[in-house]
Amino acid sequence: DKITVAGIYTQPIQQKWDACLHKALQKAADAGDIDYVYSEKVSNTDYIRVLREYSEKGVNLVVGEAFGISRDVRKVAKDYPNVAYLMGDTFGPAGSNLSVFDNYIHEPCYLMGMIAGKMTKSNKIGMVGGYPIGEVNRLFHAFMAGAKSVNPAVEFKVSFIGSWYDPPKAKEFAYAQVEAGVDILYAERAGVVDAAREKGILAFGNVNDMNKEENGKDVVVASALWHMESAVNHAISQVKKTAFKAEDYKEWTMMAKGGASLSPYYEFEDKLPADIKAKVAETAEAIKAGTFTVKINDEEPKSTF
Amino acid sequence: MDILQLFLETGFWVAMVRMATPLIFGTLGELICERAGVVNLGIEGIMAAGCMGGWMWVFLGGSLWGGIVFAACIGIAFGMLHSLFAVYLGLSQHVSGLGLTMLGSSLSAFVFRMLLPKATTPPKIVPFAPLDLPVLSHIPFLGEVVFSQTALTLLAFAMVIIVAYILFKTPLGLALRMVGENPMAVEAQGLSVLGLRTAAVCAGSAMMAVGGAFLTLSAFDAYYIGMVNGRGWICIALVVFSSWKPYKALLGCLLFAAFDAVQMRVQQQAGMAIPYQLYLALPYIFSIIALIIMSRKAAYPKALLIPFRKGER
Amino acid sequence: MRIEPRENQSLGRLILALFLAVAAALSVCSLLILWSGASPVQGWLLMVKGALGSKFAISETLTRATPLIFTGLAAAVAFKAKLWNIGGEGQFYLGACMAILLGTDTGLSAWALIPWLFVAGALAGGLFLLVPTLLKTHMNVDEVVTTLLLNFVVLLFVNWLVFGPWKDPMSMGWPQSAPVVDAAALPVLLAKTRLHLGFVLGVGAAVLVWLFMERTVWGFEIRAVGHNPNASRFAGMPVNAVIVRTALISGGLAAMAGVSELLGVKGYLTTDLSPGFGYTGIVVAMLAALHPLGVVASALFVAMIYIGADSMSRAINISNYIADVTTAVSLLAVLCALFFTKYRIRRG
Amino acid sequence: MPMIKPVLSLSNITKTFGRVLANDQVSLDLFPGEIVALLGENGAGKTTLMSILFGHYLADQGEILVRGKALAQGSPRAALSAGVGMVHQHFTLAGNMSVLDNVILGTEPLWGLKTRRRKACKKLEGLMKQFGLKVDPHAQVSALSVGEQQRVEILKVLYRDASILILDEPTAVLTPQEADHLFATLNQLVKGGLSIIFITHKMREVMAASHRCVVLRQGRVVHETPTRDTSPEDLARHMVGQEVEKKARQKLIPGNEVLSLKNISLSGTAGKTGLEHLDLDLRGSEILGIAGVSGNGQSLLADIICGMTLPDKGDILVHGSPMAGPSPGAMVRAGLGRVPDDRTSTGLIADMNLMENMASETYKKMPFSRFGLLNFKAMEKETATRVKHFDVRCPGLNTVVRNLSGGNMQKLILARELSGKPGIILANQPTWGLDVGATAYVHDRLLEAAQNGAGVILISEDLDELFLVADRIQVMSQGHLSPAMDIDDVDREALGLIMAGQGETHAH
Ligand SMILES: Nc1ncnc2c1ncn2[C@@H]1O[C@H](COP(=O)(O)OP(=O)(O)OP(=O)(O)O)[C@@H](O)[C@H]1O
Ligand SMILES: Nc1ncnc2c1ncn2[C@@H]1O[C@H](COP(=O)(O)OP(=O)(O)OP(=O)(O)O)[C@@H](O)[C@H]1O
Ligand SMILES: [Mg+2]
Ligand SMILES: [Mg+2]
Repeated sequence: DKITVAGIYTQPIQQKWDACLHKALQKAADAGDIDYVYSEKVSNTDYIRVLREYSEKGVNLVVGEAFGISRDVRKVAKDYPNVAYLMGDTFGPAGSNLSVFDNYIHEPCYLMGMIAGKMTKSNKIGMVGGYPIGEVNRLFHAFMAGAKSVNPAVEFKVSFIGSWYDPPKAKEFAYAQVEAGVDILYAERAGVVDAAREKGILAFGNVNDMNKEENGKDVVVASALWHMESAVNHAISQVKKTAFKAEDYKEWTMMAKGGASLSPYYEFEDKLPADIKAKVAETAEAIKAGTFTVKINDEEPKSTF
Repeated sequence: MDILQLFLETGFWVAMVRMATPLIFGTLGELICERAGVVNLGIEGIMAAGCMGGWMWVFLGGSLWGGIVFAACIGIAFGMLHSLFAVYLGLSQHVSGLGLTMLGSSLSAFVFRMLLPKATTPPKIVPFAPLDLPVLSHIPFLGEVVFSQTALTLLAFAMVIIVAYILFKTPLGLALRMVGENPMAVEAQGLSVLGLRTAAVCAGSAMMAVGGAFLTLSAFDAYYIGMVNGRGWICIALVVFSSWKPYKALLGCLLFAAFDAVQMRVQQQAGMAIPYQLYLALPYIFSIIALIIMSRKAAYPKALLIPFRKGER
Repeated sequence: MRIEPRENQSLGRLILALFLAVAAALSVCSLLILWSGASPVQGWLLMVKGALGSKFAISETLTRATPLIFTGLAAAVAFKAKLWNIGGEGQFYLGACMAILLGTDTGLSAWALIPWLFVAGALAGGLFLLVPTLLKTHMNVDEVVTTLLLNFVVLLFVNWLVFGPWKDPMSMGWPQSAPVVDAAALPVLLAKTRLHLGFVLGVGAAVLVWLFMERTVWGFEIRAVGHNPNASRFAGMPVNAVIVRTALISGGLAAMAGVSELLGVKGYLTTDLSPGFGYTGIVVAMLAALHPLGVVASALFVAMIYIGADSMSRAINISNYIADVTTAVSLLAVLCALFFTKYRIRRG
Repeated sequence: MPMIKPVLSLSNITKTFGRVLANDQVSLDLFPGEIVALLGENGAGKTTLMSILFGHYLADQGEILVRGKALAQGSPRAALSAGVGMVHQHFTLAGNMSVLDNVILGTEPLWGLKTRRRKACKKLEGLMKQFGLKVDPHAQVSALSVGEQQRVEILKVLYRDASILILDEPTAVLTPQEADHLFATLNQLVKGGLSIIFITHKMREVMAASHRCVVLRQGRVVHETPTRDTSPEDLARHMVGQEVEKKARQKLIPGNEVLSLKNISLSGTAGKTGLEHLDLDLRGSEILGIAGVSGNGQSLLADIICGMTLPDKGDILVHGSPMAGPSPGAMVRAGLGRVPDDRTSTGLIADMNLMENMASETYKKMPFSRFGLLNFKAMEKETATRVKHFDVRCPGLNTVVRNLSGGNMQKLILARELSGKPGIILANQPTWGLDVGATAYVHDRLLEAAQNGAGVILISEDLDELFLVADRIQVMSQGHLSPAMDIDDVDREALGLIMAGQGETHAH
């Protein structure tokens, strides 16, 4: 039997974060597991109404974001005990039916940082992000930590474009970093890869596989991938079994449970030095095995040169 | 690195000109409308529609220049709507404009979603390539800053000259300016007030849409919903800043883009204790300051915002 | 073809025109619904249901209308004096900021606190609008542009606040301020809905503004200055003072929208507290022909269309951008309809 | 001239605005080489008729033939290309543009690659020389005096080589000399084959310049006669429908000094003459006329007395005590009644109704408001009384003032300014554009005020007017004010010379 799942996104579904949820749910729908409906670009003011409307309509599971509206989401969840909620949130799970997740893909970011640290010739690495929120900050810090671990001499430039959504602007920021001597870019936002391509330098992707999806061939060495499939599928199966509980899905977005991974190197497979590839593989195993932990640091990162 | 050194870098100047390009189109477009006495607050939406439409044209197999023309056509369509409401019926220019902004932004998102329902990663096209002109592109500095941009940037510069020429040297331009000063004077000389205003609004809107299309066909290669991101509003400010003069408008666009480029470079300096939001705010704050300096005696078109209805006084 | 003013205006014609306008707008949107493969008739019914079909729907419509009434009034008052305040959005956020500044760490009781927050918010919004206003009156700087640009500046300022000094340590890093104390929360009018006291305050404000504009000496001055500043000056009115007063009122009203939204709906400050209420307020005011009571009606109308269309998009599962499209088209259609109640088109 | 075919014939033109029947079956012929004067009270439908001819308005009924061919209606372009040119009553000029721009607009094909400015300028200068209408082609129109602007309007038509000329109150703001000059010009044009219709309220001009008169009343042609067979009194009777009696001043004994300006100076702004060392003394029960060609500083003088502008130097004494901070409000409080020259944009708030305009100076005071609240009942009552007393004709007290005719607007202003029995009155060009009846009415009121003890300053370019009502006269010329002369001691010619800046500044 099918259940109905609703996605509620505060950004258009091209925004990578929401795209990741959307794609996972869409995959489940294509597989015939669920009926899937969604609303995108729902402002926070409207979010609660939309949430209540779906809940009222009797969807079985709602997947979405509670960032900034955690309190109200908890109220709604309480009002509809028969609906399961899996929400991106910084707070913990609540009640009987509100599970939370966040994207913890800092681990593959650390791995990418290691490669970047080795590949940079100028010892200068640039990073362009949207806003300095925790979700972004921790990725930047992990990336920097990874790079430092193999090359203590690297320095970083950090920029925030002040929008989730302005690729031309992200591109301009990236250009400015390249002018300042950066020869590797971490592309937290769309637009950065294009700058790297035009300037003939390398880049690392974020959330989705930018080598394949954002015209990153020969530019994007690897991307830190976020997979919501395992988390979403877990939630769906729990709902189907009527065993859905309030849980923290944090682990489901980390490497050990397949929620995050480092993308393949594709054409860079042969261009990367063997020793660093080996070291990355080794660290990845250690992370998965739980013997190595990448530190989570949500502080706003700053340029170091 | 200190700020002065920044101005020695060619890259800074290149960035300035590149970032100014969509603003130049938008500002000139708005300037033409306002010279004819019609404020077009639809600019943000028209840019969004041009941004999406031009890209979609190319994505569906059309040529790049075809995309530009298509975007211009979309702009004209919106311009006609604005003319219908604000010129022919003489309704509030503010409401019509804001309504069109709402319509343009949401309709382009809707159409994009209908045509590409599955697109999560926005698909890409091959955008305009930077020019490599025989001699011009190799002039030191200038070659890089101006002549190695894409063709659209050169078009924008050309438009400044063309618009200035038309406005101030041709009979049509005289009529356009006059219709923004006193429509009765135009009517009394046997010209059609409504026709001239419609023409101006359509031409201006077409330029706005092309400015939008620059974002997806030159500055970037994919369409994102919400990508115009307030650039249209900036253009409105720049028109006032320019005292409705094309060359000053160009100057204003370059200046604004320069603030933006400076902001980007200063923000990422190490040891910057100042929050990045302040840098992002700099272009706006400097625009206001520049406006204060410029507009002591700004003479705006006298008939701006005033509808003309034949047989009424 | 020519346009002629009508001699008389009848209520029947007004209602008919509004009805036709909405029908026309919906038919345009039907094309979009058809395109997506759904049935337009069903779509319309769902729209009505989504906006008015249940207690919840009605409460949501009224909740959304609440800030629009305030921002609509703000625009109406300013535009009456031909002070083109496009900065409602910025003043909205400043009002919200004041509510946080004074409402998070206080022991005042609700009776004292809520009025105090509204007054303080209004003051902040009003004083803020004073900057572009004084630039206009004393230095001839166009206020459309300054108020517009200051919106961006305020938003970045709020951004800085919630990312920096005001970031709630309890928010786990998410950029939002600490919530106001419980005493500051506006009472909910209908259980299990978001409809709050702000709606009543908004309607009350509309009535007060109406009386103020029509019945008081100050309102008279505002209208006179708006119609003709030169003649007003000649008649001995203190034109600049009148404009300054208008700015205080207009900025204050827009800021009250922010206070009401923050105290009534959200409780704390984020950068997405307003999905453009300041801008929509302009449209609301213009639809109401700047009449304060009309503002209430047009705010309700805009809210209804938006909520209805948004809900419909989910019910028939088409892209929810249709809500904005429908709102925009309805707005333009109603604008035309109002035109045809005042004018007619004659051939020849 | 029965066998000559008319160049222009209007037949059975009917036009309604809402309920107002502006033109009612009007027929009118114009023959080659003829000057027709179109007369009528304010609101009689003259402008409407001419606007229909020129295509601004569409007639409900009727036909227009130009040289036997039907003229497409509702199209100024068609009218222009049929050789019809119109000088509008309300200027159709863009103030921010140069004279040349205003003149050449629309005279070249729109799609031309370049405006032929130099050639146009040459042609324009030729016309100026030929007809003695001097203005700087490159000056901004807003920097010109009203008289000069009027010249530009006329030049616009001449530039287009029109063969049928319509002039709607072309002399309303011209000095007598300028007017005489204009009519000389028109005569010259007529000899060259033009035909002219002109509208005026000044009988002197009708008698001097026209061949035929057509009188409209309430939209109908009520009288048509060759000019030589009629007299001003006769025409006035037909216009108004009854006898118009002109009151002239009586010699009164002047009272105390109520207003004096001492050594007032104000530097001029771009294109406008400043004021230099003005002295002026006004006593009660007298009317002091300020004569002068417009553009010589009268408007600045008026602005200073109204409180709208502060002088750079000098003192203003009201009832003997100096004004501390002159402002419009202070002047109102000091008991000045001020009638500005610009009714629609300074004197009245055109988009507000009669009551509101009546209250616009004293709204804070008792009958109009109490405790900051407007008192509509009292407002209505007070306005109704004043409107009745001053014979303001209007559809209702709630009508916006924009819909009143110029004459009624002026009466409304008088009602507001004179009801408070001010001791000092400034009237700046109070009869511009008013019909004979209304003009007589305004004079009557000013005389009455003087009789009641008020001191009146009357700024006017119309010497007839000044000779009719003023007791003493001063002449304004290039920012200087001549000493006061008793009206009985001066003659027209001498005054004309002083106005032109050539006469002696000192009479006697
Ligand atoms: N645009 C208009 N809209 C409505 N009514 C008008 C309009 N223009 C003129 N009228 C009406 O037509 C009548 C005639 O007006 P018109 O302007 O022709 O008078 P006029 O003879 O030119 O007066 P004046 O001597 O004051 O210039 C007026 O009484 C007025 O009611
Ligand atoms: N917009 C309008 N609507 C209705 N009636 C109008 C309008 N404009 C003018 N009128 C009418 O036109 C008539 C004449 O107006 P007009 O402006 O020609 O008067 P006027 O005496 O010529 O003014 P002035 O002397 O200031 O030029 C008035 O009776 C007035 O009622
Ligand atoms: Mg007239
Ligand atoms: Mg007149």
